[in-house]
Amino acid sequence: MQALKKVEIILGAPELPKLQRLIEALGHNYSVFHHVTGRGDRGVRGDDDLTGVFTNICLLVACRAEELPALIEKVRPLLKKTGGLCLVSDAQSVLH
Amino acid sequence: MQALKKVEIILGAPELPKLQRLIEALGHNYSVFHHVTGRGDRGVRGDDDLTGVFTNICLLVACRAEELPALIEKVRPLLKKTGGLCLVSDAQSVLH
Amino acid sequence: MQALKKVEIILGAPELPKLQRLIEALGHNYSVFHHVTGRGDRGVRGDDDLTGVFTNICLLVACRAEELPALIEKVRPLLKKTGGLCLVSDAQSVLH
Amino acid sequence: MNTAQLLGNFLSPPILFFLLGLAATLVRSDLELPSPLPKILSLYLLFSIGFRGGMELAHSGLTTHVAATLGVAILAAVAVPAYTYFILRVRLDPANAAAIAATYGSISAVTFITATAFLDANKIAYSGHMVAAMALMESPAIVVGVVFARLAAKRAAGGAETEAFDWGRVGRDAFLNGSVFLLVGSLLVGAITGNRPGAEALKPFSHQLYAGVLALFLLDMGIVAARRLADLRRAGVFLVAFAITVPLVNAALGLLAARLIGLDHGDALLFVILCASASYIAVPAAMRLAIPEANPSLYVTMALALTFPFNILIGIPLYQAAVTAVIGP
Amino acid sequence: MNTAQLLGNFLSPPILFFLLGLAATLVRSDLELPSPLPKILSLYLLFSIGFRGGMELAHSGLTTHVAATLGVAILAAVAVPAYTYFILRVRLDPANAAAIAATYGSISAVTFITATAFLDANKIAYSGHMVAAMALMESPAIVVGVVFARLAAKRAAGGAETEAFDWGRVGRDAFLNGSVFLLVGSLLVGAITGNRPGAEALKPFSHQLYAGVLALFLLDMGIVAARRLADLRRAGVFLVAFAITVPLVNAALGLLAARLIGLDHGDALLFVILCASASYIAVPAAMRLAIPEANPSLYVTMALALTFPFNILIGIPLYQAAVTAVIGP
Amino acid sequence: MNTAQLLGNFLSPPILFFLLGLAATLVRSDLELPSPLPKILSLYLLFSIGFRGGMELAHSGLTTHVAATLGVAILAAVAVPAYTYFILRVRLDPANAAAIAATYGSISAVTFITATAFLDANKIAYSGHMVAAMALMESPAIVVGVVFARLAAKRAAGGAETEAFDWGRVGRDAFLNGSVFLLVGSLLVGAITGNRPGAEALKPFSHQLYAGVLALFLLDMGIVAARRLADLRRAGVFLVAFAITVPLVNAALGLLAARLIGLDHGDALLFVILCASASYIAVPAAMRLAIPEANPSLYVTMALALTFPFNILIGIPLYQAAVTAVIGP
Ligand SMILES: Nc1ncnc2c1ncn2[C@@H]1O[C@H](COP(=O)(O)O)[C@@H](O)[C@H]1O
Ligand SMILES: Nc1ncnc2c1ncn2[C@@H]1O[C@H](COP(=O)(O)O)[C@@H](O)[C@H]1O
Ligand SMILES: Nc1ncnc2c1ncn2[C@@H]1O[C@H](COP(=O)(O)O)[C@@H](O)[C@H]1O
Ligand code: NA
Ligand code: NA
Ligand code: NA
Repeated sequence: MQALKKVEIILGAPELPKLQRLIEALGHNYSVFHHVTGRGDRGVRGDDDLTGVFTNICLLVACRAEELPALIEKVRPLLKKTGGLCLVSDAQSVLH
Repeated sequence: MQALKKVEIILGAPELPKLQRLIEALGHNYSVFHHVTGRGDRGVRGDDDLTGVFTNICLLVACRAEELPALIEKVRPLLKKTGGLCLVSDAQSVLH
Repeated sequence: MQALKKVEIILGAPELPKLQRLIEALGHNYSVFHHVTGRGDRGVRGDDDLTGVFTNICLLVACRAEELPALIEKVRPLLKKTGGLCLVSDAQSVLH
Repeated sequence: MNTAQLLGNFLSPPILFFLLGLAATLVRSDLELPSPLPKILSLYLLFSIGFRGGMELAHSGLTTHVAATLGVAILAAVAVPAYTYFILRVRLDPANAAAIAATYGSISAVTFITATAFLDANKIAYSGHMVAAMALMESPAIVVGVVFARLAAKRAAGGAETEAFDWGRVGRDAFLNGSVFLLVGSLLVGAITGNRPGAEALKPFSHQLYAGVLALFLLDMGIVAARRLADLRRAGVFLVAFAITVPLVNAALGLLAARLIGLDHGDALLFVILCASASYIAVPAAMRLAIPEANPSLYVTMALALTFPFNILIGIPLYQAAVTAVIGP
Repeated sequence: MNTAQLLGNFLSPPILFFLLGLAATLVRSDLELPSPLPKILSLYLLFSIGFRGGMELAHSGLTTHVAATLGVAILAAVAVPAYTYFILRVRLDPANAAAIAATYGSISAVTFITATAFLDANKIAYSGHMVAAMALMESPAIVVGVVFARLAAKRAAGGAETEAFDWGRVGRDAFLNGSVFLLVGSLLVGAITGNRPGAEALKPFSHQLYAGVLALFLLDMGIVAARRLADLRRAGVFLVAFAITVPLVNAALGLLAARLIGLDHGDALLFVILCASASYIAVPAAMRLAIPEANPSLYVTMALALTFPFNILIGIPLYQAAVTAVIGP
Repeated sequence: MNTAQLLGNFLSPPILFFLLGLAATLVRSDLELPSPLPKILSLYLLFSIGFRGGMELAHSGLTTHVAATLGVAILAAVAVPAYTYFILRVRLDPANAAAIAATYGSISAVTFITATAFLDANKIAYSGHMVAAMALMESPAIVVGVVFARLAAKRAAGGAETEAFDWGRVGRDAFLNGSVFLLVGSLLVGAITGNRPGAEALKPFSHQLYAGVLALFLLDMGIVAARRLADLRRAGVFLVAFAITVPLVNAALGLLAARLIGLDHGDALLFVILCASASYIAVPAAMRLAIPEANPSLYVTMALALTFPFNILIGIPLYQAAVTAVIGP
């Protein structure tokens, strides 16, 4: 098992392409959970899904601790601009 | 970065409105992952989705440690009544 | 509250039945998040969903620490064969 | 009922798609309708049957005959859960007995629609107000079931008032339940607009697609019903017998009532099938909230994996033979 | 407009399904169309209206009359956001003023489709090129809104160039936005293939189902609009008044323009409804990206919970009465 | 093939919607069909083509001519993956060679349906049993591919028996694969009920909507194919050439076989298109499980981004010209 940082980023669905590009540029793999609704400081999201632009996604990146600062530096402006949540926690990855 | 508690609550989908009301009353923000299936002590859920009432949702709240007890106190009766899972773990939130 | 290990397994959707059988055989409960897309060493998954076979699922098991090794031993061959990610972290479960 | 009738029912597209779905699960094909397609199809069916029935109603109007039919329908929807509850209590705790009683007291819209497709294929007429009867039979059993469960809980608590109970919510779950609401609402829209320009424009969607959508939905029902078969072991002999016998008894009672109020062949068959059918959509949606202690792998499985296949495979031609004998062709 | 006309509009299936949706939320039924069904229905409606309009266009061809109509349409789509922005700035910050101005400068395809269903039910003719007019009116207001927002941001930054702004992206969001692209694309396909074999085969799907799909979509619109009603308090009196008054003003201006270029009754009504309607699909999708500072619970709520119901419930018959008075039956 | 024919194909709604989808991705519009709509549309198409073909079959019956066609179809479905495997081995490892061979040995139902829409638009007759031929050509190539991959793995392991291999599962993946099962099942239901009352009722759903659904599905195929274009660089010149040349060779072989067994113009064209087409639904679903080592961004991309567009844009009119030359109009 390898110690990793688990980064979970919740953002508006229209931001996903930008976020993906940014994370791919850093060379990370990732997973995306779709159709996440929620309530934040900017109101309720996803209650009415006429267009899909008002739902969130949750993107998960497992990366090494030393890669974390660069990732966060990239994600922060996006969060600042459109709102969202970014949680970091510790995890062990099963090697295979 | 700010240290937070990450609370994940898995419950039957029909319970969601009640859970939302309860969490909004405490003033928390949250995110909801939809269409979660599963197996628990009360059997398999979501294998056959004729109505949607037999799938679960997963609701995520990131809150401060001191807010945790009040949240758990509110959620526990719901879990007791209809089953489900509530996991609490540590996380750091990226400030923005 | 009870200390548990939280195991998250991201795998290709067609592997789900096999994974479920394996986890049920060990007697664990679990939850499944569907329609997870992602990028890994084996390329991008879920970008084009004509069949659903190229999306991932994320299966979550909360189990006791002593049950972890057996679970990992079972999951590892599947990960080796078809790729994926298995993260383990610490959590507290709310008793009810 | 002779073999030709039975075969004639078997060899219709809806039934064959149901069997195809059963087969898919049994041979372990990975065929499945992706979520939320099943729910979309069932919403469509409720919309379609409601709107079509409403339009028919607009053409025929409300007569005393119609009123009598609706009255008897409500009566049946109250009586069936009441008598079955006591039978079920012989073996089960109050929560499960109440949930199963509600399941069999209410109706299955898809069974009803399958029966109308059967009548259509055999060119037998039936009335639009039978849809209204169906709509009225969905909810009462839910209320009856919850009342029984509450009374038992109170008695168990020694007469002391248990945790405050939200009757408003029970009413909402019974009468404002998504599927009940859509059915009744579509019926009303159809009834109001049936004789006006504008309703015709919906027909290609509401009238012409329903047989095809029904076939696809039954494919999914077959897949799901077969998955549930494994749960039948848990249900036990008593409940398996219940799931076949009670529909037959209810069908007989329904036929008697149909005879008494003078229903025609087509309407009588539909009324019989309503009495015989058990709910696996509206009632579970309500029970999940109102009686969470009850075990869905009992009440859903019985309705879905036993009573539903029995009714559409054997019930419809059997009941038709009985209707022919008692009421005439 | 007399009561019969108003009632005639109310008693049509699309409107009644909208009211049914409103009722569902207000009585707290749990009825809802599961995601992504609403999006699927709206994609279908854009495809259908585009393709049908394109086929009509293929039959009628491009005349100077058509060109005049399209020119006036573009003019309206630029003028409306421009004048409303300044009204809105009286009370609002630039970002919100720009987003709301764009919302009212653009159009609502569903309002337009509801109006065509109204014309169909009343057997009033209208031209295929009105769909082209609609398509042309979707995007300009988005660009206008973003320009205003940018100018204000620049002024706030003291004329200093703020963070580099991606105008290509604004254009993409305005003109290549999923819903605009599908509408325009379907229109082109319809226009190209309208006179060729092969297009006929699509008609059962593209032409015959649309009234039914519209009814289901309006059911969902009702549910969603009623959910948004609570947000109206936050909007305040000024914006509530705006959401009713501005459509009326735009309708009047549209009617004048229709008169000037000599539109027929049907086309005039459609042009008026385009001017009066506000976007809650294409514009929010673009604003969310281009002006993220603007608050969707203002601009979406106004368009969805006020202007949309007002237009389809009262607006259509009201505008028709005005069209009859000014242009003739 | 002259320019008029090519243009006639290009200017049909299905092809134009495919091009619209390509364009959407290339201009970076955010248009997309939300998951699981593409899967729903493809399930519908399999259901529709199966059921319609089955009904045709019920009317025409099983003759020796039909049997000969089906026999040749199976032969082709075994021979093509066998010969292509050896060509592919020149450059590729066994797993990828086997997966690509299976891809080109199997067929694409959507290409077939597009060809039937082309025939319908040009009022050229074809037989229901061609659908049965298609159904029979889906699975054999999967088995052949897996056999080759297994033999190679065994040889690599020095003849020693590698990990126990579940042949039952391969059979299930090949023959009970969701899409194969639905196609065959619908074919059977159509064949059984084609001459009975009840099947007619499905026609508005099964027969009349398919052209429209196909258009929408091709829109999505265009979006997806264009996204895959970037992967072509990874595929390399050899595979790109393979993805165009092999279909042409297979088409020629298919045309020869069609001539030998005396197929009519319409049936011959369909048989040729079956031989020329490559699977991107059934085979990937099976390969993902049976040969997980193979790289989907090779086999899916080749079938989806090269062979599919080639076949529907240029192949259909080209093959038709060849059929006219060899078999007559
Ligand atoms: N404390 C929180 N816990 C969980 N999810 C959150 C939290 N705060 C924000 N979110 C999610 O992030 C989205 C945007 O938040 P905001 O930018 O605060 O409006 C919300 O719609 C939620 O889905
Ligand atoms: N140990 C567990 N790990 C993950 N999910 C669980 C676990 N236990 C229960 N769940 C989830 O909670 C739901 C209800 O559980 P239960 O009340 O035990 O039937 C299940 O359907 C699962 O989705
Ligand atoms: N570092 C990571 N972080 C998050 N998800 C990952 C990561 N690596 C792999 N995945 C997920 O696991 C799937 C399979 O990965 P792979 O086997 O590396 O192709 C990917 O499609 C992702 O969904
Ligand atoms: Na009943
Ligand atoms: Na407007
Ligand atoms: Na082939």
